Amino acid sequence: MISASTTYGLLAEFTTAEALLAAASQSREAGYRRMDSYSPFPVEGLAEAMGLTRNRIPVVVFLGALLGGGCGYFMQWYSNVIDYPIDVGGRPFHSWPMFIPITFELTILGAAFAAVFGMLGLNGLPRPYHPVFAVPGFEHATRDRFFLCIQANDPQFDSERTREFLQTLGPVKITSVSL
Amino acid sequence: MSIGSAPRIHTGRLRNLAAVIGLVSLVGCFGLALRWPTTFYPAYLVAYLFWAGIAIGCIMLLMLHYLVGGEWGLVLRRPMEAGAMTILPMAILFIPIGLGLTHLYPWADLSVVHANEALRRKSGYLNPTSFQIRSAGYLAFWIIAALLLNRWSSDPDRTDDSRPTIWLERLSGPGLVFCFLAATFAMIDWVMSLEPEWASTIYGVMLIVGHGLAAFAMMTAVAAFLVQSGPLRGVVSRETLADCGNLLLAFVMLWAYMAFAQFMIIWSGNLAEEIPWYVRRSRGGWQWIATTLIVFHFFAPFVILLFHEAKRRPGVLIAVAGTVVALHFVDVCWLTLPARFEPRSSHIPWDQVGMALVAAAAVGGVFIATFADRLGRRPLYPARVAAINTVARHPGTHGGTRR
Amino acid sequence: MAADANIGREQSGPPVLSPGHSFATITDKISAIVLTRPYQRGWILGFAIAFLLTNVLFVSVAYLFMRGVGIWGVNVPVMWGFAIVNFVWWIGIGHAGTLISAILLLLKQEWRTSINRFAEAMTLFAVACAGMFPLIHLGRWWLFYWLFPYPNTMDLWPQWRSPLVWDAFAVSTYATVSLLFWYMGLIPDVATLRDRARGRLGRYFYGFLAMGWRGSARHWHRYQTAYLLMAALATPLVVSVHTIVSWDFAVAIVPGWHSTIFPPYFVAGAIYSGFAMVLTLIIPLRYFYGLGDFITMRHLENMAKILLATGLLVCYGYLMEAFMAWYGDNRFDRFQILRERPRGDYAPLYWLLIVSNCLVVQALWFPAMRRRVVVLWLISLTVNLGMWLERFVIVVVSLHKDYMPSRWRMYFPTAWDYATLFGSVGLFLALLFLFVRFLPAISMAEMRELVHEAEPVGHGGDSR
Amino acid sequence: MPQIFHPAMNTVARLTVFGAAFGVVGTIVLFYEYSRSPFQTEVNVVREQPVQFSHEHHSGQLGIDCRYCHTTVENGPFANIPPTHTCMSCHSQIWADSPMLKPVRDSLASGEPLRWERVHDLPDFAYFEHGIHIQKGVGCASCHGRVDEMPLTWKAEPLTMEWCLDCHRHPETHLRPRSEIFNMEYSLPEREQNMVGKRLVREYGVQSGYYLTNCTVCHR
Repeated sequence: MISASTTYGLLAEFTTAEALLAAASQSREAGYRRMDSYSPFPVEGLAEAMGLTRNRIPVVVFLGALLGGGCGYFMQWYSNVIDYPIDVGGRPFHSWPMFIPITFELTILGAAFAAVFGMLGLNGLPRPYHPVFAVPGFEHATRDRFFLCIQANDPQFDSERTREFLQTLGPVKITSVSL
Repeated sequence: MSIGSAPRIHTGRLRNLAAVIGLVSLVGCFGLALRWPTTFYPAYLVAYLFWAGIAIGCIMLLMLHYLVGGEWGLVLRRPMEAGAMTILPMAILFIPIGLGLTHLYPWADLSVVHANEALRRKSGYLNPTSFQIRSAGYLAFWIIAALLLNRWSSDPDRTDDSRPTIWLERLSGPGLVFCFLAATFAMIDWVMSLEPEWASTIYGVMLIVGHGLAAFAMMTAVAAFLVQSGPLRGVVSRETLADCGNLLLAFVMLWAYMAFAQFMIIWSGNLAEEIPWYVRRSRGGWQWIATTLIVFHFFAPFVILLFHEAKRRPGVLIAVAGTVVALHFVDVCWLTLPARFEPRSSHIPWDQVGMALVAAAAVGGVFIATFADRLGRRPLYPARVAAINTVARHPGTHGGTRR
Repeated sequence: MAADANIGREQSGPPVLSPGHSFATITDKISAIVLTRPYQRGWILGFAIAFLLTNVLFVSVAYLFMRGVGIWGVNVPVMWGFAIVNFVWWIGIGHAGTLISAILLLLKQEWRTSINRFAEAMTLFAVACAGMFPLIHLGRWWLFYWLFPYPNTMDLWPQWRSPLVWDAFAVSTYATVSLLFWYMGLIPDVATLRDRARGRLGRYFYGFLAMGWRGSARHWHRYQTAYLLMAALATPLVVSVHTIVSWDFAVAIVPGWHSTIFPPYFVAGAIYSGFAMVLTLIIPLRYFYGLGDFITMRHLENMAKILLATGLLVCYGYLMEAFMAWYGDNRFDRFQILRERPRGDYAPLYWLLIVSNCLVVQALWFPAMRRRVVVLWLISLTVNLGMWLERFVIVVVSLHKDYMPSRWRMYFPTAWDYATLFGSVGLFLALLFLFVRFLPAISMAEMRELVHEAEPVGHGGDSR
Repeated sequence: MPQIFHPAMNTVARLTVFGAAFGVVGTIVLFYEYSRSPFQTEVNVVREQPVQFSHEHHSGQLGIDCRYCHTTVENGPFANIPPTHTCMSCHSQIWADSPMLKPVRDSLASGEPLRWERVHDLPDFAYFEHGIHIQKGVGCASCHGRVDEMPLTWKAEPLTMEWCLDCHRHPETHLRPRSEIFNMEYSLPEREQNMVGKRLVREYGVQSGYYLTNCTVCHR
């Protein structure tokens, strides 16, 4: 009845975080890889249950901090020592103690930009349109319901068998998401 | 887990060894004091400040723990209590400083005071009698605090009476306020007045944070060692260790913050009555000590403790915390010894540093003997079942959670 | 909370969230403030008053731009009048939000959850008010961008050795990072509002803000790490900002300013005034919107304790300043701190400051006082006043008697000074009213997490 | 729940993000370019003058020395604009009836000076002494360009502070012997210029770049 080419996936709805957690880990054990879960708050261990262990955010933030701080110090050193040394109050041109505050601020700024925009970028946001939004009742994903979606592009996906499998996890209901 | 299962350790050998080393070094100190008093007394002051600072730091950290809570306090409580108790022998070891005032402080020399108008003005505050009365007061206050902290804390292990814990919390608020004030003025009297013409408003806080950092680092190292070597393995979770690591990081940053705040303001002001303090400490070899402090007292621990895994490994924690403690000794040397340093003489008084190490062995022997004795007397953590559950309960995944 | 025997006590104390709430009730109750009962009479009245005051600000700033800073009471030598007093006051208030959000998050203090959003918004608006003052205080305000490095035809760079330039960087970084942190926290919540809004306009508005957030586990995974890291970054940042503000004073060698305790003591003062402002605002908010379930006595009591702790630190700063003024060898410092402040031209203000910052707050030692909401509110107002006076004393009293008696001069604020100050309060309140109206004042996602953590059995009979 | 946004909004959103990033960079670049463009600096822009005077004709073709009209260039702080009398010393004889020169004759008759539009106008907060520059070996053409090739006068250089500093930092790259000051065609290959320049710096007692870039050199 539904073909894989017009289907995004199958969406199972649960009422508790524990049920979703169990469903996610069982799906992974059953061999499904391309899936996602949706919850109104971060459920502890859910990402791990889905097989997500890598998180590049810390590296991105570290690089952002390095870039911000490095540029900050270089900017002050270059402009005060190389480009236009001006004697102010007899202080050395390379007044390193006085370069620290701005270096520090720019380190934080660089890291914060990296954290927020890195998070958005890696998450593929902004993405105002997404197939799952069309599912009736999905608005509860930001209120009190928990969803597991097995995507149609999973090699193991088969609309009938996957539906049966999801049925065994005890969802409230299962909806097919069309592209 | 029951009350009886909280592990104990046998510290008798360590206690005896430390006591022997301490006593032998004390005899050596006695000889040095007779032979080279002017060189020796500042060196003894360094050693005394280092160890007494850790004792005072333990008292204040304990009170802080009763005020804000946190799992770190459960793990560190027994070591901190043992550390606090060392203030008793420290009070006795203060006697040499009281005897050697004239070798230490310019204001203790009447002829100097008469010649100096500024010193005459403050002679009501800076004179041997009031110095000794004040010092006795600080020490008495800390001793009472240490005794109460130990006494009330030991009870919950034996009884279900929760009143001592409430007393501890009631004590800690005002206790911390007065302890902070006492420590501030102790640092002003004992260290800042080595250069009596110089004053800095942040000085007390800066030194207290330094001592607190050293105390916290030493107790963290002890706890991490107990985890690594066995008694606390499996009881203290990785996350609790990481809490200690994070607090150590915070303390290191706080220390650097205080030191930099004072440096920045005095360096930029460059006033004749302020800047000599830094001039003395940045010439004739002392600048390398200062650089060492920046790199190993701040930068290296800071970077290592940023790493997620490093804070969770007892071995790394021991190394980092141990470095911090060792560098704290260097810091105390840097703060204290250049006080009479003539910038043009262009060398660090290595003989004095050597004497400081002997004195540190003497005071440290007594400190460690007391510490080991106290630590061996009681179970290694306050073994209320509910409490220990909170330490051991949290699984590793709990780490990065928003709560 | 951890001290072992405390666990028993914690249960008997007020909880961080009243019992009986589920994911749905929390979501509904909080989003209802925005979606279903937006324009209540109280809101309209409050916003109208705030808006009026905001217009006072607009008028006085417009007049300032026409006539210049001569309309204020500033003179030589008191060149930093109300503008800088207000700046430091506002930026100090702007510290509590980040402190609550970031530091308490790092310390794993659950009670922060229901107040952090509001406190962050307060931070943003306070920083906006603060940032305005140095800007309009510039004689030629239209050249403010000279503070930032850009490739100009003069080949000139900002003077990196000046704390005023550090300040420009610190305040703008702080504003940016607070905005990012606040917005990041808002994303899941505006997604909730998007899904619950009934009108088309609301859906679009919140839909744009939510950027397509759908609560995916992958997204949460990165989101949480990023949020925690933001907290870790914001904590030293918040300390650095007021430290740099303190350097604006302390790096100069003006007696009364050049004191090494300034950095930590300014930071403590900032947190002190910030928490006072949070209490001042959140007590009425809690009352009028019926948020007693989320902002419980536990929150108020904890904030009262922080108020007391930071208040004591501030007093320690005063004590050290006074002691070192006597102990140290700088006679100008001695004159300034030991004579001018307590016995000089502005002595009544100094003593009022001591009473409101040091004496009144001691009442919070007593649990009975901490639990009396009205008393707490009055104390918070007193502290707000006291911290404003503190900045006045530091700025004006230190400046008005220069080294040379020929340059001694009193400073009297004009009507325009007062208009700008009260106008900025209006702007702050107006922005807060708009925030409460259009955005969720309590983080729903985090509250759901709190409910989730309270639910499962096995937490030792935890009744939350 | 129905979709709120059209699928195309995903693309729009991404474009907006990129647009914002490029917008910020673009604004900075635009600002940079604008402040150095003739819109701002008036380089190569001819000013409307009361009389269409050609330096190309007078100086280039006829070979009149600069100092014939600008008498104070060598010693005064200000390179003067000649009074009407200077013009009339020739133009009472040649082109005496030219309609183009009517304003000059009117000026002489009424005693009201011609209101020339200054082409090189430094801001009042910049202190500039013309004579010292000539004395230390700065040629006319270095700042004013090939005036002898300008039919109508325009600015050859932007006269921005960074342009001033360029020479104040490295005077040796621009100095020439005093004998060549008024030589419009003078130029040396770079290596030779540096050699000669360094010698002249010593000979003429020119201060080092460090002192020449002190604020108070120009802003007194």
